[in-house]
Amino acid sequence: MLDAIRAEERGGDLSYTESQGKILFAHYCATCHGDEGRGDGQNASNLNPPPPDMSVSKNTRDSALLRKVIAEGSAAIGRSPQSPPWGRSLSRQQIDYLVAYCQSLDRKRP
Amino acid sequence: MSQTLGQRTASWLNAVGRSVWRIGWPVTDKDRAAVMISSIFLHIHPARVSRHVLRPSATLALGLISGILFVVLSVTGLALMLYYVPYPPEAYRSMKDLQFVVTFGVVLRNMHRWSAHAMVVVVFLHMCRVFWTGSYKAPREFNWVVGVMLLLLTLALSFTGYLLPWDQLAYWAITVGTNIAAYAPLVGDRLKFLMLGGHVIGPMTLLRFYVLHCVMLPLLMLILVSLHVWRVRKDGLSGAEVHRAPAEPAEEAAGLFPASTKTHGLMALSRRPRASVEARDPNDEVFAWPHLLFRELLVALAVVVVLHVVSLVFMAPLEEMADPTRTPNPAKAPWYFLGLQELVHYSALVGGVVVPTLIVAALVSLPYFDRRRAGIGRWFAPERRIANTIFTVLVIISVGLTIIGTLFRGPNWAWVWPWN
Amino acid sequence: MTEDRIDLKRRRIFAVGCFGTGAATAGFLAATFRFLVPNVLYEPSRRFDIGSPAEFPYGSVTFLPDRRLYVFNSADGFYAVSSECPHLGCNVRHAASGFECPCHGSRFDENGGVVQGPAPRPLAWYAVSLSPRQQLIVDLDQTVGPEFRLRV
Amino acid sequence: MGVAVELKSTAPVRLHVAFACLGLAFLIIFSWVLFHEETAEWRTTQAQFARLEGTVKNPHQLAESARVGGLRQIWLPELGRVDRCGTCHLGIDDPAFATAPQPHRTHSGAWLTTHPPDRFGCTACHDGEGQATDYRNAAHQPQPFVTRPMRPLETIEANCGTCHRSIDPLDAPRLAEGRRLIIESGCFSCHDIPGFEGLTFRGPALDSLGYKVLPDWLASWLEDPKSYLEQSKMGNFRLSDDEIASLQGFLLSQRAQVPLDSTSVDWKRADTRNGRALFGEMRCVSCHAVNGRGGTMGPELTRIGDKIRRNWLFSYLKDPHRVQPDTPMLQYRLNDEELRDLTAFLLEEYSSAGAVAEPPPAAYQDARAIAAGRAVFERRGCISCHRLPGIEDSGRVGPSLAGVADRDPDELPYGSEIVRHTAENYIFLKLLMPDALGQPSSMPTFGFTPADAARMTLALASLRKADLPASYVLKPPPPKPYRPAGRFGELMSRYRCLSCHSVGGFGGDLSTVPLDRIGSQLMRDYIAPYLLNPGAVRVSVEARMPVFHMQPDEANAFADYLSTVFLDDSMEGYDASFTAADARRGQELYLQLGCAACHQLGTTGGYVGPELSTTGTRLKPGWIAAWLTTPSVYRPGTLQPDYGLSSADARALTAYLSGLGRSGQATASAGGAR
Repeated sequence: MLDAIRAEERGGDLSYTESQGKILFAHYCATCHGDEGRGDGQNASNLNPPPPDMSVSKNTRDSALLRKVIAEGSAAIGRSPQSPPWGRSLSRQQIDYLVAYCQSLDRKRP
Repeated sequence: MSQTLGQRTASWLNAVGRSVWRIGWPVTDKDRAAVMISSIFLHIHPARVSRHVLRPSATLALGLISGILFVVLSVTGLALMLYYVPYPPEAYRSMKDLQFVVTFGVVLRNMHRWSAHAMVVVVFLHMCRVFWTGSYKAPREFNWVVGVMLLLLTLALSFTGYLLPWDQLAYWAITVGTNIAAYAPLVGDRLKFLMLGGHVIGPMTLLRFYVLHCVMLPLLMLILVSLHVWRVRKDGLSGAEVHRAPAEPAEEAAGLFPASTKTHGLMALSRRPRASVEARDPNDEVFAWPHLLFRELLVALAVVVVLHVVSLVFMAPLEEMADPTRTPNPAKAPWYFLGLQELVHYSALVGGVVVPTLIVAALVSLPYFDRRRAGIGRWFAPERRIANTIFTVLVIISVGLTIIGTLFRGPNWAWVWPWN
Repeated sequence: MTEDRIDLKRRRIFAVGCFGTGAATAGFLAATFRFLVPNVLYEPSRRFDIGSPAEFPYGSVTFLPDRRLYVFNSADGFYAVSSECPHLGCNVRHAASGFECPCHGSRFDENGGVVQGPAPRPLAWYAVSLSPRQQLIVDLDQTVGPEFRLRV
Repeated sequence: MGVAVELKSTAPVRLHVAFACLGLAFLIIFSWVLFHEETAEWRTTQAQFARLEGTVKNPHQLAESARVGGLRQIWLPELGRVDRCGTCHLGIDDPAFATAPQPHRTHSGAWLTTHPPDRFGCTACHDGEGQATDYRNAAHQPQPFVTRPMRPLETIEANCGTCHRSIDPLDAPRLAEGRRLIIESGCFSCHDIPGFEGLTFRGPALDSLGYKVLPDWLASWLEDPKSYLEQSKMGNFRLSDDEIASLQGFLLSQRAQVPLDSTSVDWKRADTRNGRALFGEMRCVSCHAVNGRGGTMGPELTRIGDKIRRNWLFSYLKDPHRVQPDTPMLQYRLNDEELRDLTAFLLEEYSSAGAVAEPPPAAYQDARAIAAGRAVFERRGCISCHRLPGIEDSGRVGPSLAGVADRDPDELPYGSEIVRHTAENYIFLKLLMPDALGQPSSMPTFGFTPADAARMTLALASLRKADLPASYVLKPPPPKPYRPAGRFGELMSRYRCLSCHSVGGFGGDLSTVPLDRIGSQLMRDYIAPYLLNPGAVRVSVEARMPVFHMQPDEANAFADYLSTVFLDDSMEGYDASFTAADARRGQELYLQLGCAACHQLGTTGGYVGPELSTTGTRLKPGWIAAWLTTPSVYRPGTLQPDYGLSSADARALTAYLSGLGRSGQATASAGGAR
């Protein structure tokens, strides 16, 4: 049973925390950022500037910065206001999961 | 005036000491005798003992070891009681506490457990020794009966203690054990109901077993042990008789307490056989202090050391918490009843009723039927070849059945090889 | 001569045995004492949650029997006073003019100060604080003076 | 003489030597006992932690560490637990140890805030032997005689489920998914499952099956439902050919309800192109999937032509509620020509072999075969999911699953699988292959994927025997059924509003718009036209409101009822007299907050949220303000972010948005603002 869950959810080499983040990411973020955070969501073409490719972005390394962007929106770090603040909708726990998932994105590619 | 304060204090302390120990450290032979007689604890020994019974081969010290184990069990048991709660499921939790958080708890519990097992073995061996040396014959017939009762008590103590950890092993061993008892004709079911304090093993059973294990049975044990030892003291050790000097007149015996004086006074009223006293050979005897006591001390030390080592190396088993809905396969009684369980496997009536009844009846009545005087006090005396052979065969059968039940029986009581 | 030497040797060996046995026995007694000291306590935590401030109406005095504690919500804040009489440990009762101990007649004022009777000390006051989840927390390991108030 | 006596009275030298040896041995062994106590694993671990604390920045537990050097336990008499995990996991509550190696590391996430250890302990979630104070005995890995060793995180949500008993517990997606799958698969029809009481799972009614389906289809369906429909919810019952034949006969003899008369319909004039147009317009795919795309509320239609008789389908589309009173399908207002075209289109377009000659419904007369079929029907518990008049529901055919996770693992079968013997592995295998575990089973094979089976196992693994104190159990009360009376009730029933919308939590969840305060949300004048011709408010959403072909008086009745009953007083009282400055400020905010990233206005903007150019005619200001202030209160999990707007800002945005669509000017200015 464990193997079945691991096979599916650790297919992408994700830890438990990261896989929880992935579920949240798919719901809240993927429409713009794309399923894998590459900035290729279906709404990305409507955005200017377009969402970054998180698999190469250096910004994902800094978990405090990531947490700030997720919780307070991209405007909080002086970027465009297009990425909204989720700090009131998501619990601290959920933001932690998202941070973990975002940080796993650049690990997945060599 | 001439005494300094120090001297006066010393003499005062000496007086206090003398009020407790009437005889100091014995230096003379007279002291050595007196120290044995004047102390209630040491008085269970005679002042002088036959050299022959001091040899390890005479008794193998099995009775002594049983006694030491009983003391160890009492001490460790008392300590364990401080952390034990006789109510499920806390009973099981307190086992875990002893294992994990009580300082020395795990050692104490291991020691209690292994001593209990050892005591069953040693008491059994003690009985075998007594048989093989023909020591149950007159005048010691009744002491043999007391000994049989002590064996049964030992088993009862071990059995009641088995339930207390309240784990699967305990629960199901007691279930099987009490059900073997339920095969007793007429009273079996009532007996089981009484033992369990209900129809199934529950909190009431645990409390009953706890009280039996910690108060009633030990008390009974203490009384019977006192009786047993007292009779040994009065009847003498059979080993001494063998080496009795045959025909020397008592008057010529020299010594501190001439044998003749022993028969005077109130002792003359005693109706017991006087063989041990009348036949004493002073040249054959040594003082109990230090010869006997020192040896006893050594045996006690050795037992304690061995118990410590065993308790550090081997953990007492503790399985999952008792779960009445989950019967382990196989469910086994405590190992000393596995011979019976093996028989129950073939026939409930035979294993549960006939055999145990016969064994106890035979053991109790043995000294009253086997009244020949030959071969007392000697190992495997040729005069007793038939008796010894029968007994040995029975011992081998019972040990064999127990080993089979313990090691060779797997799930569904099917035969398994222990190394598989 | 030889027998004397043997005797001396014997005494020495005996002394070694006595030392071993004695030391181990002494250790055993010490271990017994250590065994008696419990390492874990089956007691309620000394710092505990008594509920949200809303559960204590304004101006009320609430007795928590299982905690042996009077919780006050007064004009200037919350405070908690022990109900354990400092004399011999009976539970004091809250009366009109303060506290009364039913056992030996000690009387205390509203702040727990001794007015009468054998009590050697005032009633203990414990620190009350507010947890991140807005629950009142009492810490029995932290005593405070009668000026203590927690404002919520 | 004296010396001689002395010697004679002294024990021999060898005994003294033995005494010395034993005395020393006692001393040594006793020292060993002491050593054994002093070198307990947890002491070493605590010493490591003390060293580590010196290297960690800002260790909050400095004061605490002074007290390190003892066992720590959490005693939870209510739960019957004693957890000593904190003895080694000393940094568990201190963020400073977030990157420290185990066992010193901080607990991840905010779990200790939401589940304070002094109330929940550790083993309530993690399992394992809480009383133990060393790694092995604490059962971090499975150990002999430990019934519940520590769970790996992958399956830990099973323990969430013991307390969190709602269907969709927060932050436990696997558990929620597992429970959803159990509901979807209707497991509780055959098994008593605690937590799923009161739910019903209904397969299609079979009382007129003789008129409904084609005999060949029925036989192949009974043999293996997956051969017709991969996603079939019905499992494979592994029936023998005889059973299939008799069951087929029995089922086809069920002809309780004669279909509506369609003899007057001229099938030759059927216009399938019109049928296709209707199919698209009515948004059938919101509920019915075709070729793998579409909703799951209704049956999949991809090969419906192979299955259904024409007369029946015509009759069903005309009045579904007559045929199946509890169907979620609404009753469209279509005339006979439209129905004919739609029926013809469905049967022609969605069949594998084109138009098949439809055999006339045969009259099954073989009483013995029918009786045998009936026996099979009863024996296999078909009645649990399919009602059939004349056959009594004789209770659940499967065993109760209460406490299934606490069953004795050694008593359970595992077939030829080499797995660790645990109740969970058994459940998993049973779900995957009920017939291959080495004991006869009448449970059908549902063909779950391993991942789905694993999630359902998680959900079932939370069914424990243990009685939790009520204060630990979180179970929301089931929603109160909402069944309005009168004309509105009739309309609601006809159009099956509650198949997709909910009132007070009762109803479907296909729609994201609950009806509870719809009257305060939507303008009265918007509702009626919308019902007559529902457009798409959100471009990106696939499931949309169907086109009912509703009559205008029906739409008006809806609008009147909705806007007088489903009101939220706090929104109704909103002061909607905005100033121009408000609206201007709102427009600034609209740009400043980046609303356009998701909302389309005119021709620009994203299409995640609804298009906004007609907001003023659609939404009431009170709702807009309330929604903008706390969106997740009104729709948990919504993608509308909570900006934490001040009431002034919310008012400004409301002023701006309420102006949109009121006049052409507002739309134009907003469009030009980009």
